[in-house]
Amino acid sequence: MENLIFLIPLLPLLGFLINGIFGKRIGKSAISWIGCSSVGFSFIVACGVVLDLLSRPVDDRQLVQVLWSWIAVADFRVDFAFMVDQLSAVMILVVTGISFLIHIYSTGYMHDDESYWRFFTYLNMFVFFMNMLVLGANYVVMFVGWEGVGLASYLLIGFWYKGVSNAVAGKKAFIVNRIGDFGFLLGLFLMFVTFGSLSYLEVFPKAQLFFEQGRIALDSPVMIAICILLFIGATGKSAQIPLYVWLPDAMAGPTPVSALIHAATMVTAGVYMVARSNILYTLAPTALVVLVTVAAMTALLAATIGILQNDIKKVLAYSTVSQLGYMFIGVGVTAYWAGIFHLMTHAFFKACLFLCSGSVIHAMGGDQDMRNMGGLAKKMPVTYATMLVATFAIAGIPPFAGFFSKDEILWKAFTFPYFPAYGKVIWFLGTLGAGITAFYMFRLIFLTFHGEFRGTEHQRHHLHESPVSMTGPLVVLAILSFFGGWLGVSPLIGHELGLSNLLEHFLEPVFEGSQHIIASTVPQHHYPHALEWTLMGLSVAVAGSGIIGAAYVYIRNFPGLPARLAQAYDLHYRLVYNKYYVDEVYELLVVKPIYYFSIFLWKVVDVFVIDGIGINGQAWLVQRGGRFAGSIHNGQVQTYGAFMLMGVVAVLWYFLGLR
Amino acid sequence: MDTLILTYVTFLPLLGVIPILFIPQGGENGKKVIRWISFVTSILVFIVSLRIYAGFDPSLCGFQFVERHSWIPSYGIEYFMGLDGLSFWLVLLTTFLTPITILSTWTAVEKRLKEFHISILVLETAMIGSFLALDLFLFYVFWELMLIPMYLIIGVWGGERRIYAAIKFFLFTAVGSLLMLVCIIGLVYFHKEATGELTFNLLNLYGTDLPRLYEILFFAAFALAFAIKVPMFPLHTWLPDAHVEAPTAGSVILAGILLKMGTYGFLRFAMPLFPEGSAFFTPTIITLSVIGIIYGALVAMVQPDIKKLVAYSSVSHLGYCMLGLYVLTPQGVEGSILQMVNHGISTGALFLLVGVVYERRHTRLITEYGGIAWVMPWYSTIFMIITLSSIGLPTTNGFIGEFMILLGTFKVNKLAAVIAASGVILGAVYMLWMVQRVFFGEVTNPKNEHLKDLTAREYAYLLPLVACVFWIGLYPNFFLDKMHTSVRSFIALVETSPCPKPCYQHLHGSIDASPSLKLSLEGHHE
Amino acid sequence: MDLYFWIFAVMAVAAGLFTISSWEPLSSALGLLTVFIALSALYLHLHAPLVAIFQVTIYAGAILVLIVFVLMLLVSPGERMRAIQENASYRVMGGILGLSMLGLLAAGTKGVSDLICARSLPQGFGHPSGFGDMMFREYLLHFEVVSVLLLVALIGAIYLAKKNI
Amino acid sequence: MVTLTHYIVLSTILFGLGAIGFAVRRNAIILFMSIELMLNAVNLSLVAFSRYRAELNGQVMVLFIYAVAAAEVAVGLALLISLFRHVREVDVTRINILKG
Amino acid sequence: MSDYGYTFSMDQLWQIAGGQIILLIAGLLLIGLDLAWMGLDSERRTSRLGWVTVTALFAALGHVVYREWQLHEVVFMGVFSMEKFTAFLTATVLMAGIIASVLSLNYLHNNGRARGEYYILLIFALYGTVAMLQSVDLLMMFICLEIMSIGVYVLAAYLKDDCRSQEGAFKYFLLGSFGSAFFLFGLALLYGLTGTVNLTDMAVELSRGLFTRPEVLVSLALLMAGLFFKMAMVPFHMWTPDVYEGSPAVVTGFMATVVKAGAFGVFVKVLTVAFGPILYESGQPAFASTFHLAALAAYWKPVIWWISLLTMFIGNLVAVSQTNVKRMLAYSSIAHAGYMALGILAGNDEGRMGVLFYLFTYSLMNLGAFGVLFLIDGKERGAQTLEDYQGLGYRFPGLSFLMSLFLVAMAGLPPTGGFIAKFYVFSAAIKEGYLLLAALGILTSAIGAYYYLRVIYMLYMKDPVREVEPGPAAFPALAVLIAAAIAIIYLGVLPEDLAVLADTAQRSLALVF
Repeated sequence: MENLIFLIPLLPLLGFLINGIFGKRIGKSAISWIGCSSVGFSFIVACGVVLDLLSRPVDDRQLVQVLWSWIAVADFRVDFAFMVDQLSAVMILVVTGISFLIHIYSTGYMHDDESYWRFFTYLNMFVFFMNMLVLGANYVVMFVGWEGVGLASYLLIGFWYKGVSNAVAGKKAFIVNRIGDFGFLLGLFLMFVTFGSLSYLEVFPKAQLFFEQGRIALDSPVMIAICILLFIGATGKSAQIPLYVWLPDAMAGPTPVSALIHAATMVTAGVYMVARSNILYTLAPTALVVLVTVAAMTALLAATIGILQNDIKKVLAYSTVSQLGYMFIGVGVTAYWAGIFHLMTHAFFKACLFLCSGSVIHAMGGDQDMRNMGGLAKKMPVTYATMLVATFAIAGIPPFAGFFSKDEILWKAFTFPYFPAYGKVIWFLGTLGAGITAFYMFRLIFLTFHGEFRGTEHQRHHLHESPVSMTGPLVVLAILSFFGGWLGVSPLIGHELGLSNLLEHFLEPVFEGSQHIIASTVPQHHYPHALEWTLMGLSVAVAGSGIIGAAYVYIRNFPGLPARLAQAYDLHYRLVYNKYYVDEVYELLVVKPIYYFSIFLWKVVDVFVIDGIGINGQAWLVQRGGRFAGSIHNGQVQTYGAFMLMGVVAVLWYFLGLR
Repeated sequence: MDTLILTYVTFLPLLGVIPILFIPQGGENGKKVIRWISFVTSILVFIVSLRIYAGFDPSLCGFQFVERHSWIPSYGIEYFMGLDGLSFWLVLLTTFLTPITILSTWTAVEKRLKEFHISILVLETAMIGSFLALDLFLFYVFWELMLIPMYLIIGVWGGERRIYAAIKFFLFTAVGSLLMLVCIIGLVYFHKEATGELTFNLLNLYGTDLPRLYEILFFAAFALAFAIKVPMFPLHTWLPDAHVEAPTAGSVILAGILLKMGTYGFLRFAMPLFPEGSAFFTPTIITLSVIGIIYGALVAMVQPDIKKLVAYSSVSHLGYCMLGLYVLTPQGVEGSILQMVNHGISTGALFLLVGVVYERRHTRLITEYGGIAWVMPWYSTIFMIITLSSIGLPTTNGFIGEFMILLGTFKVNKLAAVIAASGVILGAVYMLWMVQRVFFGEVTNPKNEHLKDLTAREYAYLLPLVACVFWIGLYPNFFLDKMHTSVRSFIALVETSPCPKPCYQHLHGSIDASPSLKLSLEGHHE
Repeated sequence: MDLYFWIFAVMAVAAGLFTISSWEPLSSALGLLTVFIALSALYLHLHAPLVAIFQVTIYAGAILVLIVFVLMLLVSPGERMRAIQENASYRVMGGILGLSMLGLLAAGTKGVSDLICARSLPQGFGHPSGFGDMMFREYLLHFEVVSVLLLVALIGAIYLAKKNI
Repeated sequence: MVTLTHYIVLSTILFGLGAIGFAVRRNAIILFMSIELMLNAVNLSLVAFSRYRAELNGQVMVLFIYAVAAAEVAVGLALLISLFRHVREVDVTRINILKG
Repeated sequence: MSDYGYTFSMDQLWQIAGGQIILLIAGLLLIGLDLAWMGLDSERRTSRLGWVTVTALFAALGHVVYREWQLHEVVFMGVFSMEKFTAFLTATVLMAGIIASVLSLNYLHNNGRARGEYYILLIFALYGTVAMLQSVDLLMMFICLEIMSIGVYVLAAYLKDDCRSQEGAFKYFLLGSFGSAFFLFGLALLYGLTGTVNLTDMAVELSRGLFTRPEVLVSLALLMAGLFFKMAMVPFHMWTPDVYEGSPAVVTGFMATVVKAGAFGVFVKVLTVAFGPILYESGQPAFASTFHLAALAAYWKPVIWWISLLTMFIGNLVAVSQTNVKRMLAYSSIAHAGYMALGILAGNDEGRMGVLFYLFTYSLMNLGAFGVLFLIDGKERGAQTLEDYQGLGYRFPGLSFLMSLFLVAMAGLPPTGGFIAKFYVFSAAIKEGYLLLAALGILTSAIGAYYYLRVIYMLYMKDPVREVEPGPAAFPALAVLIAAAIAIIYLGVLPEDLAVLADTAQRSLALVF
């Protein structure tokens, strides 16, 4: 099967090209067929490849396909090559699978859009690039996908480009991502300078080797720098502090896009990248601390913002940011597989949530404000049911998928091998965040589906359940959100239930090197099972109290409680309500200064100094000099004679040695 | 034919001038004939230049297709043309872009058509000649020959402040190149003093031992000439003016090819001739390049005029090229050469695209547009692709160039690489901001409501460029393969370490010493 | 004999000064005439009788008369007094420069007598016969060419001075 | 004892006076005269050299210089007359249409 | 010491000074013909005289090129010489004369002022120039200089109805006489010091030890001052713009080329032969001591260094602020003198060769430019300002193209002879190590490029502001201009032939005795 790997990205690419070039002429059904089938087949090929992978012995699970030598200059050689190993296998299944579902969903959701063809074109393009990202056998191919998905995201956010704000949001996403990519690029350069290659199969063994040979110490500055630079890339792509600001704005795009790109797949690229580079990160504990800190802060910050958002998609967006924080906590505490696990479950439930919200918005005729909703459960039962499942999953209620993955992460944070004490802090923050998550997610459910409908009459008439093409994927995703977590049940529970941790075992070879390094550098702690059980119970309790709190506030509809709270903590309220004014601060501290500085450079440095004084000044000098020298030629014979005499005197003066 | 191929390529455009001279341009018919002659000539040149491609052997070190005849023997001046991996793509770029340019002027230039096409063709000759000349004097002649046609193109067919721009262009370049002439002569006489041989032959002049002071001075003069052309940071102000005022074709040639003369000059002349001087100025040049990258991007950001924006973006892009050259790593240098080609294609295409709307609307102010994507979808698509190539999105050509340059830079100068890499961000900022304002949003200006999308002719000249964007982006090795050997020699030549000059020495030795060896060098491409 | 030199030298210089400083062009001309005569006297002293004669006949007799003639033709006697300021600064500068040139020239040539000591004169030095001999032998070509010069001057002068051409 | 130097210095003085006159006077005809003064200075030096070198050449040269002076004066005065017809002026400071 | 006798032989005279004699005879013939054709109306008579002049000039040129170039014995009576250096310059001057005469036919016709005196004076002025170039005797040089000058004074005043023409000529005359006086005083002192006026003898005499004397330096200074005036070097150049602007356009061209070529030729000859060590190169034992004159060259070189710098600078600088094209060209010709002076400064083979080459090309392009200028004029001063030139490029493509070409050549851009000429003189200077001067000088040529190009942009890039009616251009004039244009391009592409000739020519300087 390894010869067919290239088909996984190629098929969406073909879909992209066909739709892109002929889309305008071939009609909607053809477009949908092409769009969906290309991704569907890609999924099938991916399955085939993964099956092939599984059929191989554990130590031979690396399929590499070199398409062509891409850039080869002196010692720098990069192939256009794909690699499927356990990690990318998981990713590729998630990506193509969810993409396929969302494609199908989109045929319904976007049905009435006049740029239908364009939507599928972009969507296929996204899938193409995402496949490149996860399949790349080296960092440069990964970077192709990395930037490519950014492009697709840019185009899709600005899909309805007639609204300028949409276009602006798209641009913002791209540029913020570029800032991250800047770090990523530098990370690659430093990596190349350090290891002489950018290929996974060369860099990682070398890193391990260098470490074993003592050429690279644990926590050496170079490794810290590489890791942090790469992580800067990840903060852009995966919306971490300080570059998360684009993601909420990205909700300007069509909802399937939010589901696919800004929840399930693209934004998790950073997590994938860190997991992929696990050896490097393991070698740089300081970088891990930075990473974990940022992640925890993000998780908490985004969660708090999520509490007060009224736009249904914005709530989900902040929850995505927050959940990404969890994933980074996972990979940051060296529990790489847990991060990937959460990535996967999150993909299921968050896609489901978004698609549900899409379904709601569809029904509401495009209105996204939760204050106008309420009581939709009766009108849209499927949507409600699926969304509830996904919400339980995200809230971390067993046995939904999110519980397993989040709990694994929190536990691993608690037992952070490098800095156990700091791990406890992270655990605390994470647990707190989980509670807040449960609160605001149920706030969303309650506001949307419970109570009385608060929208206009027109909307009320319009309310309906979505077509099968939309609900179908919802159901599938809801199922996945329920069962998805069972693939990675932690040994503790697994032991009780008789389930083995399939995912961890599957992924183990990828992270083996890291485990070795950790084992060889830090003493192993053994924590009692009881502690783990306690913590688990604690986090479920926190989540449960979050739900109850939400129910208390929004179902009981405690008269004016939110308003009173808001008044009591006015400052905090406004701070949170306005997302901590982060956008404004960026505008004030970064965007405006650069803008005015540029104006200064243009008007003052360029036009005035260089051109005005430097160039035109010289021209002026020549002109004036010319006019002055011309004025000496005043038409008077005596003047002319005087100058001749001057010449003679000067020459005589010189000749007679009087100089 | 092969032995004279370079002469053919260089002077074929002039052959097209002759019939044009005798065609009256009065009627519509005459205009048509002139356009066709000029177009067919340039296509022919391109086809002939493909023969160069076919015969070029990248594994050979040194120059190929060498033509060498005595020209002004009393001064040791020769008609000496040759091609190696450094100039190979630039020549092809020239022959490739010229027909495209001519095609783009089909309807844009209506008045003084004859003079226009003559100028373009003469310019082509001069440009190709500059890339091929291996005799300093010959090079200088071609180099200066570029000035007048370009001066006319800007000044006659340009915009409102065309005269200011044309004169600025002319004087800027002239001042630099005149000083260079002085130093060329100085170098030649230093060489004569050392070896007793009066020659302008570049290869013989490589490795001339100069006193350190003169090495620095001469390099400074050469660098000034080339830096103006590039243009490097404080010497760049002619460029925006020239671009804004020049007609589309002028901008395309200017950005696409003429600017490469500067970087090529560094590559072929300034650096290898004066390695020590080059080393002395390396920090300065790297600093200026980096400043140029950032500065160009920042200033581009706030331009109200699309063309000016693209012009400033050229300052930024050429900053990368210079940076790549000066870090003297194989990646940097090859990236730089590739980036020259990329810039020719991308920025050339951008100017063509701006020309397309300019022809329809006669304005280039960003504020005049908005929502164009809705009216001209295909135009917008191509514009988008070229924009992406310009900001260096992977799979497009811009990425490869920038990536290699930055990588090469990072190896030797981390700080410069870090600052230069931030240009990547700014590039996205100014291009996308412009794209957003021009293409997105509602169509606010009623004049834009009925703009026609691209015509067949416009596709005809834009699509080849788009194809090149991806070709280079996806398979750069095709282009890089031709450079490896030459770049290696170049680096060896420029590095101030006392290592022997590997290739060139061998080559010119062989040309001088044994005719048979010379034949074998020239005749490798049977 | 020194006295002879000094008398005429002083006379020449004084007359020269007068020439260039007199307000009245006509008196300038008279000053110039005085210079000519003083010089001619010096020429006699320098054993150049022929030159002395020519000096009087050609210079004083022909050239100066011509000048005076034109003077009378063009300007009514008595130069009109005008503001002296016209172009004054350059003229002052010219005067100073002329003076300094004078000084430099004198300084430069003052040693000339060390270089050339007076030789005893051959018999009949300055006699017209020797003069003519040299003129038509060594300076034959010069003589011929001078005739062309005069011809050109003649044609030119006629062309210019004739009123209705 | 009067030496050659005396004559030469006298000659330079006259030459200088001529030059000064040329530089400071405004009447065109006086400029003429100044030039004549300079030529006479040259003549004096030639004759003096001729005497002290005991060669006739100097004297012969003086004769040629007379011819040149005559030719110059003829043409010069003709020019002046021709100019005078247009400008009615012999003050050279007023003859400056051409300048700059 | 050279062994010339004072024997006069007609045969030898014809051999060595045949060109002059042809001119002289032609001049006299013209006087006769002018009288003989009294019956014809002046227009026709003058044009016939013009053709006679052209024929005579061609004859003289032919004589110089085919006979005198091959001479073995080159000195006649110690006065005239015809070594190849002189022959080259004579040919250049005659060529310029031919161009000027042919253009004059058209010029006189356009201005409606046809008089026989014009050609008579022209041919005598040429005669003076040629004779001056041939002189190896300072006195003869001076006399011929005067012939040339007087001829040109009158030619400059040729437009008798035109106040400017008169004024220019008068100024020229006054300052010219003033300058001559310096030359003459220098001559007198030199005679007194060395006892000879022959350049070769003077060199030998000077090299015996005199060359360190202040008296010699003083006389050299005066001699140089006189020649600088004719060459229009700063600060002796002040007359140039006024005279060039005032004179009839063709005469201006004539002055700017013929007179300048004559002055430069003489200057090179005097400085290198009498005040430089070139005779030493001839290898004759008699001249062995002239080797020491190199020490004298060390005196005059710095002077030329400064003067050439000033000349290049002032000429170009002031030209920038001119609005009258003719006056602008006058300033530009000053600047060109500065460039040529570089070649003299270098004082090496390349330098002298460069000067010769430069003079040749300069004659072509300058006369060409003035030719086009008067054609555009119509009647003198009809259209000379930059404003008048606006938009002419499309109304009169031929003339405009020629003008542009000549200006581009003057600006020194390849592929024209102007570039090659500049290249030669600059490379000569650089060879001698005058790098700074070369750099400064070449920067001034950038200023030069500015104002030359300004004319071109007026022609092609501006719209006309007023109707300009060029004079009728006769075929001969056009043919001459086109030939000049072709020659300039040819020299730009294949300069070697002329350069070799010029090099041969300058090598012969060592033979002047």
